[in-house]
Amino acid sequence: MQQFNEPNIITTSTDKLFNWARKNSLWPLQFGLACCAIEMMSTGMAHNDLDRFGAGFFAASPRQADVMIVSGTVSTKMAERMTRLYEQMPEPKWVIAMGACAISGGPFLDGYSVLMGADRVIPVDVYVPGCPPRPEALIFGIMTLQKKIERDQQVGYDRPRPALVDEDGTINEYLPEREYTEISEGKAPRLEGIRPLKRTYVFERAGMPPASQTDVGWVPPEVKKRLKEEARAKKAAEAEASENGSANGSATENKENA
Amino acid sequence: MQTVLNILEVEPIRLLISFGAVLFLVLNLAAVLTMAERKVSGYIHLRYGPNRVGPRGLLQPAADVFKLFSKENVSPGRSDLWVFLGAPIAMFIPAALVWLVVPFAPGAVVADLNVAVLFFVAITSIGALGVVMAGYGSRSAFSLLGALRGAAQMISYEVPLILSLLGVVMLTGSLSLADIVEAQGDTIWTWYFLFQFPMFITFYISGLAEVKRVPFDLPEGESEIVGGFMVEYSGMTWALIQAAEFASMAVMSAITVTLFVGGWQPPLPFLDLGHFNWVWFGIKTALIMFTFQWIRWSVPRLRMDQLMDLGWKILVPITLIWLFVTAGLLLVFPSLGA
Amino acid sequence: MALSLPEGDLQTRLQGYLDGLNNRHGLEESEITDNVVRVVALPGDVPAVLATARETLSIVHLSFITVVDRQGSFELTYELMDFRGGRVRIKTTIEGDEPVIGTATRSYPTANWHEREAYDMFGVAFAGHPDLRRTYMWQDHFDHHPLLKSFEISTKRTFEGLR
Amino acid sequence: MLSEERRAHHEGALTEPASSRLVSPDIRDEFGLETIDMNMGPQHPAMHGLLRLILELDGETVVRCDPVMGYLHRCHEKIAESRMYPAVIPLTDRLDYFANMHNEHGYVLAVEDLLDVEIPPRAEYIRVLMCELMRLASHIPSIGFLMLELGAFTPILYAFRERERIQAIFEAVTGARMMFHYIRIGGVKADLPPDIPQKIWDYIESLEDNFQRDFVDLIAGNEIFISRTRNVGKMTQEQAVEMGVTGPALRCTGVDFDIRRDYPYSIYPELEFDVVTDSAGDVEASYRVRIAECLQSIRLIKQCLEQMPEGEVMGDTGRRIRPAEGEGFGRVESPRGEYAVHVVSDGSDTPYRVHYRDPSFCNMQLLQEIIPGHYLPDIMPIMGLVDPVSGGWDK
Repeated sequence: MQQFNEPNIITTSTDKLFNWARKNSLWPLQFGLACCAIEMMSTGMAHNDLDRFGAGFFAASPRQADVMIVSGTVSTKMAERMTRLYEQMPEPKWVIAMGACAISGGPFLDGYSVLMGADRVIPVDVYVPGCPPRPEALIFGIMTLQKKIERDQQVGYDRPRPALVDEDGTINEYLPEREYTEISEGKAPRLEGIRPLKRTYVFERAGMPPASQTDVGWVPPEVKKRLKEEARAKKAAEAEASENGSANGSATENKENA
Repeated sequence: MQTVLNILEVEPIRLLISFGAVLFLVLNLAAVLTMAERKVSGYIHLRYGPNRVGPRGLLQPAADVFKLFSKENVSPGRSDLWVFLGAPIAMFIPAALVWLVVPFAPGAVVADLNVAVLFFVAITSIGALGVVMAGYGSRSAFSLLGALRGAAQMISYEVPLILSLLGVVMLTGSLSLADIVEAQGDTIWTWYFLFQFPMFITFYISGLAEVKRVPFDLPEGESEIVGGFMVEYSGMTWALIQAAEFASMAVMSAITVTLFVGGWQPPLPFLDLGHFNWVWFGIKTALIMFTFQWIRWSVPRLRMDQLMDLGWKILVPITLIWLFVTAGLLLVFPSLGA
Repeated sequence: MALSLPEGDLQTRLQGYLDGLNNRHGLEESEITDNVVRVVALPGDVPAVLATARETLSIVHLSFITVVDRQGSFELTYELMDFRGGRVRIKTTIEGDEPVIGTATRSYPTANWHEREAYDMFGVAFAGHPDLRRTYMWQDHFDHHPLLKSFEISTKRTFEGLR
Repeated sequence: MLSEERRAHHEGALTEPASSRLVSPDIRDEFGLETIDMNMGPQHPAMHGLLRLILELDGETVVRCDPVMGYLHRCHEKIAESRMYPAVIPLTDRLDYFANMHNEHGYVLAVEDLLDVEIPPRAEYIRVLMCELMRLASHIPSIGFLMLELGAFTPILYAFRERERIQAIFEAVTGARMMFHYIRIGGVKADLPPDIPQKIWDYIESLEDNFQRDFVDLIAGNEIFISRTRNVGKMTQEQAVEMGVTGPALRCTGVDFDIRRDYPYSIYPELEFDVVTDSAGDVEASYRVRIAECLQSIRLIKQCLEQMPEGEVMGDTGRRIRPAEGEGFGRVESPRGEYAVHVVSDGSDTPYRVHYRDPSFCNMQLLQEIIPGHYLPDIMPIMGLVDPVSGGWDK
C-alpha cells in the first residue's frame, strides 16, 4: 500500500468524513472528580442537554470513551489512576480540563497532595476556566474541541502523544510547552528544605497491631496464601493437640506463643 | 431482464441475495434503533436528544458508526485474543440468522422452513455463548461476573420462552411461522395474544430477558459492573456487540409479532393492503420495540436472585398451567385448532 | 431493641455527667460552661474516662476527635453528645514528638476512622486500635504527617507579603 | 401502593439477616472455594465520587469490604491554617459540594462563637432560608442518584430539573450557581433582591405540585424498587449509633435526633418543623425519610418567607477579624447529618487549626459494617442510603 507523506485529495476527503464523525460523536468518560462533576452532570441533564451535540452518551468504561473531562481537583493519589484511565482510552482521544483545579490547582494550589493541573500528567486539549464552570462554559469547551477536531489531519501532521507509562510501570511526567508563573515554579521543589519526619510506623511501637493490619487495604495474593497456609498449619496443630489429649495443652500454647 | 429474474429464481442465489438484503436491513436497523433509543429517551426525559447533526439530528447514527469505525481497537494485554475477538461475531451471527425465518409478508421470507419455530429457539440460545466468550476472553473481574450472570439468565429464561410459544404451536399444529401467521386470520380478535394472553405476557417478559434489556440488563449492569461482559471492548468490536443487541431486540419483537400479534395480517379485513401488507408487520414490530424502550427508561434493574425467582417460580408455572388449559380446551372444542 | 435516649432537664443531666466523671476519675479540670461539660484529663486516663461516659453515663455519640499541634505537645479534644442537648468535651495534652494514647474504639467504635485520620495527619498513635493505617495519604510514598506545624506549605511564603 | 399481602411477602422473603448468607471461611477452605478480589472505583459510576472499595467476593456475595479514601484529599485543613478567617469560607464551600450553604454556615457559626458578634435577625432568616433551599437541592438529587444506581435513569433528570431551578434562585441571590461565599461572618453578603421572595414562593408552590408526582408516585410503589430496597442495608439503632451515623441514615432506623431541634442554632427554635423518623432502617426507609424531609424543608421555607423581618443583614465585626485566643465550635444539620467545625485561634489573623467533622466521612464507616453478606448489586442502594459526597469525606 502506498504511503502518503503529504496531504492529497484522498486523505483530505477521508479526513473530512472522519473528522465530521468524530466531532459529532464525542462520548465523554463518566469520570467525576470533584465539585465540577456536579456541573458536568447538570450539563448532561435535561436543562442543558449535552446530547444535542451527540456528546450525551457518558461511557462508564474508558474503552468506549473519546474525551475525558477532568472535572475537578486532581490529587497526587488520583493522578496515577487518571493517567491509567487516559492510557486505557483508545485513540483518538481528547482531554478537557474543566475548572480552575484541573487547569492549575485552583484554590487548592498550595495543597501538599494537589496536582497543579491535569496537564502535568496528561496532555490537555481544551481548558475551561471557572470554579466551577457553568454548563454553558462546558458546552462552549466542547464546541471548541469540535473546532479543533475539524482541523485535524491524519497525514502530514503528527500530534505529540508521548508514552505516559513506561514498560516497567513508571509514570513519566508530561510537561506541556507553556510558561509557568512563579507560584508554579515554587511548587516542584517545595518539599525540599522541610525536615522529613522520622517514619512512624505503628508496628514499631509497643502494644500495636501486627504488620499485616497496617498494610493499605489490598493484601497481595502470595501474602494471602501464606497467611492461609499459616492458619491451616495452626489449625492442624490444634487438631493434633486435641487428639493427643488435654495433657499437651500447655505445650501447644507454648508453640503458639513462639 | 428475464435472465436476471431467472437467475434470482435459482435457490442458492436467491437465498444469498435475500439474506444479504436482510443483513443490510439488520445493520441499518441497529443504527436507526440507537437513534430511536436516544430520541425516545429524550422525550421521556423532557429534553431534545441529538438535533445538531443533519436535519433534526438524523445523521447522528452515521457519525457514531464512522467514529467507532475509526477508533483504535484495544485488546487487554492478558486477554485471550481469539476468544476476545470472536465473541462479538458469535453474538452477532445468531441475532442476524433468526431473520432468515421471519415472514415479512406473504411469501416474503428468506427461508420458509417448516421447523422455523424450532430454528428460532435453537439459534437464540447460541447467543449466550458469545456473552460467555466475551466475559472469559476479557480477563477482568467485571466481565467475568457479567458473563456468568448472562449465561445463567439466558439459559434459565429459555425455559419459559419455549413453554410460552408451545401454546401457539398447539393451536396451529405447525412449526412454520408462515402457517402460524396465516392461522391467526385478518381480524384483531382472532390473533393469539387475546386467547393466549398469559403466554403472550410470559413470552414478552422472557424475550426482554433474552435480549438483556432493562429490567433484565444484569449482564451489562451499567451502574454495578460498568458494562459487564463488554467492559473491555472498544471501537468496532463494541459497535458489533451493540448491533447484535439491537438486532436481537428487533428480531425478538418481530417474532413476538409473528407468533401473537398476527404478523403481516391487517387488524381488520377492509384494511388489507395487498402487496403492502408488510407495512402492518413494520408498524406492529415498531410498536413492540417502542414498549421495550419505554420500559428501558422507566424501571430499575432486578437483582440476580430476584430474576431467578421470577423466571422459575412465576413464569414457568404460569406457562405450564396455561398449556394445560389450552390442551383441555382443544380437546373439548377441536374447532379452535387450525 | 429501641435505643433509650436521655430525658429530663438539661442542667440536671449535665450536672450528672460532671459528677459521674468527677467521682470516678482524677480529673485536672472540670466545669460546666454554656451547656457543655468541659473536662481535662490526663492522657493515660482518657480511655477510662470515655468508657465511663459510654457505659455508665450512656452518652451515645462521639462527634469528633480534634488534634491540635501545639509544637512540642499535642492537644486532643473528644466531643461527646447525648443526642438531647448535652455535650461533654474531654481534653487532654500529650507531651513529646511521637505521641501515643490509648484508643477510644473500645467504647466508641466510630472513633476508628477519626483516629486513623489523626494518625495520618499528625502521627498520633492510638494503642490498641484495631486497624491503624493512613486514611488519606499513601502508606509508602508520603513520609510526612502534613498537619504538623513543622510541615510547611508554600502558601505561607506567598501570603507573607499580604499581611 | 402495595397490598398488605405483597408487603408481607416481601418482608417474609427477606427477613433473614444479610450476614446469614456468608459461608464460613472454614467451609470455604475445606471445599477449596476461592474468593475473587475486586476493585470498585475510584472511577466507577456508582461510587459517589472517588471512593474505592476493595471487595472480596464469594460468587456475588460480598465477604469483605474495605473503603479506601484519599483520592480527593485537597488539604482543606492545612490550607485553612494559612488563610485569613473570612478567606476560609470559600474553601468550605468546596467541602461537601452538595451542601455548600451548610458548610459555610457551620464554619461561620464557629468563628462567631469565637468573636461574640450579634447577627441581625434578618440575616439569620436569610441563612435558614438558603440552608433549607440547599437541603432541597441536595435531597432531591440524592433520591435521583439512588434510582440511577438501581438502574432507572429517568428520576435523576427530573431531580436535576428541580435542582436547576433552585440553582437559578441561588444565582439570583448570591451570584453563583454552586460556590456561593454568601454566608459571611456576622451576617450574609447582601440582602435578598426585592423580587426574590416572590420567586422562591412561586417555585415552592410549583415544587409542591411536582413533588408527589415525580418523586413519590413514580418511585415508591414500583415493585422492583421495593424488592431492591426493602430489607437491604438493614441496620439496628445500636449499630447506627455505634458507627457514629447521623442525618437521614440515622433517622431511618428510628433514632429521633436532629441538630436543628436538639442542639438548636440560628432561628430554628422559632420555626415549626417535625423531625421525621422511620423504623425500618433499610434503604427504602431512608428514601422515605428524605422525601418527608423535603416536605419539612418546604414548610420551613414558607415560614421563613412569611416571618422574615426587615432590617440590616450584616452585623458589626470590624474590618479585620482577629478573635482572641480560644476555640469555637459550630454545628449544623447538613443534608447528610451532623456537620461540625472546630476552630482554634491563637489571636492572629489566621486560624491556628480548623477541623471539620463531615457527616459523609463518619457515615461511611457504615459501609464496612453492613455490606458484608449482601450481594454485589446491593452495594449501590446502600451507597444511596449512606449518600456520601466525595469532597466531604476526603476534605
